[in-house]
Amino acid sequence: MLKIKVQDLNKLFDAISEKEPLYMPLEKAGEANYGLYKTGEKTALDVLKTVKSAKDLFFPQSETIVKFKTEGKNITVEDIREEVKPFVLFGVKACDFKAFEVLDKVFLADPVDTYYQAKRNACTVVTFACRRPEESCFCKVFGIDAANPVGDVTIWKDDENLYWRENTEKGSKLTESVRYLFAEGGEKDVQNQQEETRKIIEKLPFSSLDLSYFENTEMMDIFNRPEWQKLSEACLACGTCTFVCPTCQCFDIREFKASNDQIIRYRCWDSCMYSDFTQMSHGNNRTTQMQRYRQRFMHKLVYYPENNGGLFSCVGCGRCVNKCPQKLNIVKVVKTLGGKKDD
Amino acid sequence: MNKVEELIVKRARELLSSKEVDKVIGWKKGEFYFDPSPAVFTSEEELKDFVYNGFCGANLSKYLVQELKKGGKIAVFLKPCDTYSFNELVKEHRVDKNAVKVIAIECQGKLDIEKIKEKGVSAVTETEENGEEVIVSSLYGSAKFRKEEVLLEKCLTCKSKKFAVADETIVVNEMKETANDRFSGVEELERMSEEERFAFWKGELSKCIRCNACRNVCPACTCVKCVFDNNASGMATKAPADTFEEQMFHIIRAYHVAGRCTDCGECSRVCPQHIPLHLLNRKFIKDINRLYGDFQAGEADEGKNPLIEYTEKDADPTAAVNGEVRHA
Amino acid sequence: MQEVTEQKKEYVPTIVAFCCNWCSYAGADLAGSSRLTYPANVKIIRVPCSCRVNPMFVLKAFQRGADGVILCGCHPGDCHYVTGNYYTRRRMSLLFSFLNYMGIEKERTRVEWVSAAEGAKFSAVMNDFAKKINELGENKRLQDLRVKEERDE
Amino acid sequence: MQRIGVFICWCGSNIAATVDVERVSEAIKSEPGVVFSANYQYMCSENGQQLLRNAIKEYHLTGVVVGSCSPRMHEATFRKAAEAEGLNPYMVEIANIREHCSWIHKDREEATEKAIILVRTAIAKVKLNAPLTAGESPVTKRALVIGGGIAGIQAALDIAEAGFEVDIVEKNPTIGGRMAQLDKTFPTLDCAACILTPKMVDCAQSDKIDILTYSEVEDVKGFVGNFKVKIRRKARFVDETKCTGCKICMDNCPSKKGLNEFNMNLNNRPAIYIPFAQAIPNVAVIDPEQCLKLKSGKCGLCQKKCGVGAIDYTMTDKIIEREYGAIVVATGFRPINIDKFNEYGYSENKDVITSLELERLMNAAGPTNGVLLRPSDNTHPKVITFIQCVGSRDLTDCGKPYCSKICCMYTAKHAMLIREKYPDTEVHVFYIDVRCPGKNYDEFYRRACEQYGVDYIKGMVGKVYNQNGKLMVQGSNLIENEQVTIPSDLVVLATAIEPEPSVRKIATLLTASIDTNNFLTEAHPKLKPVESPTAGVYLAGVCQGPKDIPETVSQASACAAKVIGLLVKDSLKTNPCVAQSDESMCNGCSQCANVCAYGAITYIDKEFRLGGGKTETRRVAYVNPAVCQGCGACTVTCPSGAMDLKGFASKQIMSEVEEICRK
Repeated sequence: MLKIKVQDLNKLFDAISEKEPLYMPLEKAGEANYGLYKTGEKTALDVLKTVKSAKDLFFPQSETIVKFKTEGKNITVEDIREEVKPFVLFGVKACDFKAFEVLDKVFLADPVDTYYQAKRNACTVVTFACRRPEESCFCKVFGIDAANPVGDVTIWKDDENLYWRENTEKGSKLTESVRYLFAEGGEKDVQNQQEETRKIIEKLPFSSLDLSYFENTEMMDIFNRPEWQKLSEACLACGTCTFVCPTCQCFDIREFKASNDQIIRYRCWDSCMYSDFTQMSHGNNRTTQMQRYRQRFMHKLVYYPENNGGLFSCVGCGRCVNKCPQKLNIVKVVKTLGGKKDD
Repeated sequence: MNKVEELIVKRARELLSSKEVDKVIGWKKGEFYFDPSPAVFTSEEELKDFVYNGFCGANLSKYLVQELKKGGKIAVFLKPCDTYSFNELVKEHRVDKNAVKVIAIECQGKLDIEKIKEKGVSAVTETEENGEEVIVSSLYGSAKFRKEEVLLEKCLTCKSKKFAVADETIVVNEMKETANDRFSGVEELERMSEEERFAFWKGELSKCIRCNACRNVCPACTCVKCVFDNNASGMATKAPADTFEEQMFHIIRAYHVAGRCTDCGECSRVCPQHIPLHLLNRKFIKDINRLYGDFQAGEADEGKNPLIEYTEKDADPTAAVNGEVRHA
Repeated sequence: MQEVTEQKKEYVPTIVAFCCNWCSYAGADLAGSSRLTYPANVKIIRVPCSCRVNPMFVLKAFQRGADGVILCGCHPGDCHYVTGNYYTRRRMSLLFSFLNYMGIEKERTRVEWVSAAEGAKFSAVMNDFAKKINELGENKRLQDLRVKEERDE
Repeated sequence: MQRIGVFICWCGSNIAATVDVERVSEAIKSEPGVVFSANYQYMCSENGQQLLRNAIKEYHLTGVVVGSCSPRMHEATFRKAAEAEGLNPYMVEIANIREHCSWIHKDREEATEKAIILVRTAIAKVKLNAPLTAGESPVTKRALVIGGGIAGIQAALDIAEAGFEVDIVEKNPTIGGRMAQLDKTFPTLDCAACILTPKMVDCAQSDKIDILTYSEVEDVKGFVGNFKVKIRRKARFVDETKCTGCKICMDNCPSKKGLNEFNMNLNNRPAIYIPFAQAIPNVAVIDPEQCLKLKSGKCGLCQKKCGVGAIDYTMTDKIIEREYGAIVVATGFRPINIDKFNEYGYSENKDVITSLELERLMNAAGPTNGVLLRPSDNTHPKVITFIQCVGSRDLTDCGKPYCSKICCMYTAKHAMLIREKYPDTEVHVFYIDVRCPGKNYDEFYRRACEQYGVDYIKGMVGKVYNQNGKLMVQGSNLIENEQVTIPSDLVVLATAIEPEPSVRKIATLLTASIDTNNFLTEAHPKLKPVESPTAGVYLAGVCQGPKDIPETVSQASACAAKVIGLLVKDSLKTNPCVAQSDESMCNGCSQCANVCAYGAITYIDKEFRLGGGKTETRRVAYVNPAVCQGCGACTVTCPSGAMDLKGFASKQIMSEVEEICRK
């Protein structure tokens, strides 16, 4: 284990960013989000939850996938994929890191999404253990240890030091390049912090959330529960929950006419909350917000686990709990449906 | 249970039991004290979850649009600012006022849980308002704040505590008008240079994730199909693929509600990135007041808004932009 | 210094002029038949009335790389459709003031009233507007970079 | 897939000299969707149109772009040609490469580049054009003439002659207008009354003409062929059907101090009066501002004396509503107010008068019974000085920038008449230019100078002042290059004329446009001089521009011809470029109806299928295509974009924008 004084952190960031692009929580216009670090940038490592999750780095909100060029009456397809240079993603919390696993199962399964894969492979992930989780956190429910995330490197931080543990070969390589900034030690401090964090987690109000109903009930029974109607009635059909969610992976493919002879085909995040989400030429098979709302949670709690060996596609980051404009969230769904099990 | 909540629940119970209304739109308790959600109550039994506390900031007027379609008579609880939205919805034929009983209720300004959390108080269990003070109890003890520190932005600059419409009112304590000038934020920006303003908005708007919460919560945004969702409009966008699209979305959104926006402040309340969207809407309101005379959307449920109105003596755009003219 | 002026010369701004069919478009026709010149980078789109111009068209123009947008309509009171330009006047006053509030240079947008008889005014207005836009140079604050990239390629 | 044909016109050398037309049609060839591209010397010629028609046939064109002169010139020509070949006329777009390109740019390279962009822009638009078909609306076979002067009278007579009913609405108690006030008319010197009053009588006697005097147009709704007009019939306090015009009431009226408007306020009239002897209708009217009975309730003499019981003090204004297929505006003129012209001393000196006042002073039915006496002391003026262009061709705020056109001729007439009747009178005329184009006009003016010895002095008058009872007219003689002062007994100002101010209100009601001088604008200055831009509304007389009697009568007859041409049709084709609401997106918010100046938008409840067997009833906008004029105000007000304008659809305009910005 290595450690570095907190006052030297900027040196660390500068050192990393000198070699490879460094993405980490930065504060811009008052909000913490992942961004490209440049010397002098206002970092926001201590913010528990960035507004958007870290998935942006592998699966950006908007991404060009191909370009078309017309010349007179001919059209050519331009492959714009380039090799992605190695980069460092720094400060990823355990929940967000777990979310990568959820995304990998979608994007890296056959057929592989090469856009995602290229970025995923190029990235060295430095995870960051939580010290003070808050009441909206419930990662424990999904078997995540917020005090001990993995990734290529894991860091802990207290008021004095940042502690550094390499986990993988990629991690070692990164460690090597900045080793000179570190001193040895800190195991004990980390251990103490972990114990304390775990104690807090035990006490969090959602930590005892029971998901067994979703594991043990017939899909259609859940689907047909009458409570969905009441649960969804305040839903505004905005996409906040899906866009702040670290595991939501839906996208739309659209085209943009950049000039008369140039068309950009890009993909961008889509939300199952939107009324045109399942719009097809024949019409839309989800016509009410209840159906759309149900879809989102059925996907997280039932469909995805069904297809992925029981892995829920929620990691308990609690962003939706904090950010839903009308305070609807997955916890309310789990409690309402799971609380009264059908006989 | 506070006195106002008590009266509200009592009234809701009466209305439902007497079948005077078929449903009541109010707020329902959440997982915590501070996360009530808007809800529709159809039985007395359901009313046990009814809540009205410092965190009931949501404007319920827009829910009438969807609920009225389902039929029946509805009672809705509206805070002073929400009553203006109601009138605009009536004016634009989105809501049939004869099918609605408006119960206007006391509001002393609603609290912003994020501001409280920023002050280091988590796990809030209750709040108590005491004049200009708010006592916040949490699992970890209690803390006292000046109200100003923890109010929602929209309540800090509350435009009026007057009810624009009310079939009934439930008011226990006097509601004091705020002394804050709601246009000071706009003025501050106006004083900046073009470059500074551009930098400010670029910083703010680049945070936008196009979740559409601002649009979807807005009581003035009730289009059957929004231009941004309509691929045939030539303006449809789903995600901010370019900074221009961020600008465009917010310009068009604000323009489309210009003259109709009551300044209910919901857009800023719900923005997950805390973009001060009210500063966009208020610029239009301020300009309208300056150029065409004071106008408060939603003050009445009929009449024309300033953009579907004109006088022969209106200012020319150049003079208007230069700020040279003022309504006589 | 030399370099700067040369650079400026190279960049030819794009100016979109929306002209109402009854007054301003006819005014532009009159400017033409009177051989009153104005720069070639001013290009006109005919609309029935200035009140047909949706703010979205203005934004679309900027998105596609316009450096200035000008709306021309009948003089207030003379609208062929009686009241159309009164609405234009309010809409564009508010829109342009708002764009300026967002940091867009106020000189990039303009509304002028040009009657069918004012060929000379049309030409003068366009010369002046083109000059102002030339001075401002490229519109960097309200443009779509994707469009710019493709254009600059 | 669209098949577009592009035709670039040389317009002789008008376009081809500045724009490399060959290069334009070559560059356009490779545009997606273009299957034919050619250029031709004169596209509007018979051969050019044939070229277009052949290409439509041969290449199965679905859209046509003509790069030529302004669409305001030949859009209709090319659309017609396309239609003749079976292509929907609205699939033709014009790129204006003459007025907006070749004529204003000198650099051939620059102009050619711009022409290519303009043509591409038109292609971008035409790709999104949709075939449009005109609807039909019925025609109400009745015309309205607003104004009962010579213009209105002539128009009404001609329309009635063709067998159509026509109403004349006149705001004064009698028809006749300004011409009735004139003494003699130029260049023949025949008496105005002698030629006008028979026409007035014809109107009264025609069973097709309904004369509504003392009435004003209050409201106009509808559109060509289908106007609904509200007319205010002002309370006359005299029953028109009973009054015989015997004038006994006038003789008995105790309130005799009213200013006689007909005589330019030069003498007085009673509170109950008939404006002049030949008034039509020959019916009295009570001036409510002056009548003792109406003001104080005391009097009632006229009622007592009236043998037929025509007087009714309780009469109130009445609004009647009528339907018309066409409207002629003939609201006429008035002399401008010259109080501001201090240099001529009009307000200080009674003997400085306007020409129209002189007409009354010389008229046998005027205040002096036709004997020329000056107002101050009722003596014969021995020296009379005329001053021309008072307020005309005047760029100061006091006057008008235009030439009033009639003054040169009437001054020559006045001078001649005075010299003829009073040969001992000295007549001087200060003029800037004498403008006498017109049949027998210049001869008339020359007669004044040569035969009648009128002293024409080229120069402007600086000052008129009173010195010992003489009016000293101080001016310059530009020919002699000297300052002159002419001591005169009477000074006559050839006062500029301006449109009757009530025309503003009428223009608003009719949605007709008005120029900065308040003259109504014609649809085209050369080719549509009697039509207003609003379909079904026509212009006669001075309301459209200064003109004399023969011109006014010609224009009135031209209006009548247009009206008759309209009224003989049983139905009209409507403009297909109208707004239309996409009901699936309409919210029924009513904002669009609020900005529609024509009342074309109404709302209906419509049922929509939601899927899953559910339906919902929504209030949605409906645009009446016969009423909509196609301005597009509603399209911008509509936040959802449900409202769009055919022919100028949002997508089309945005596509044009994209193309124009292409660099």
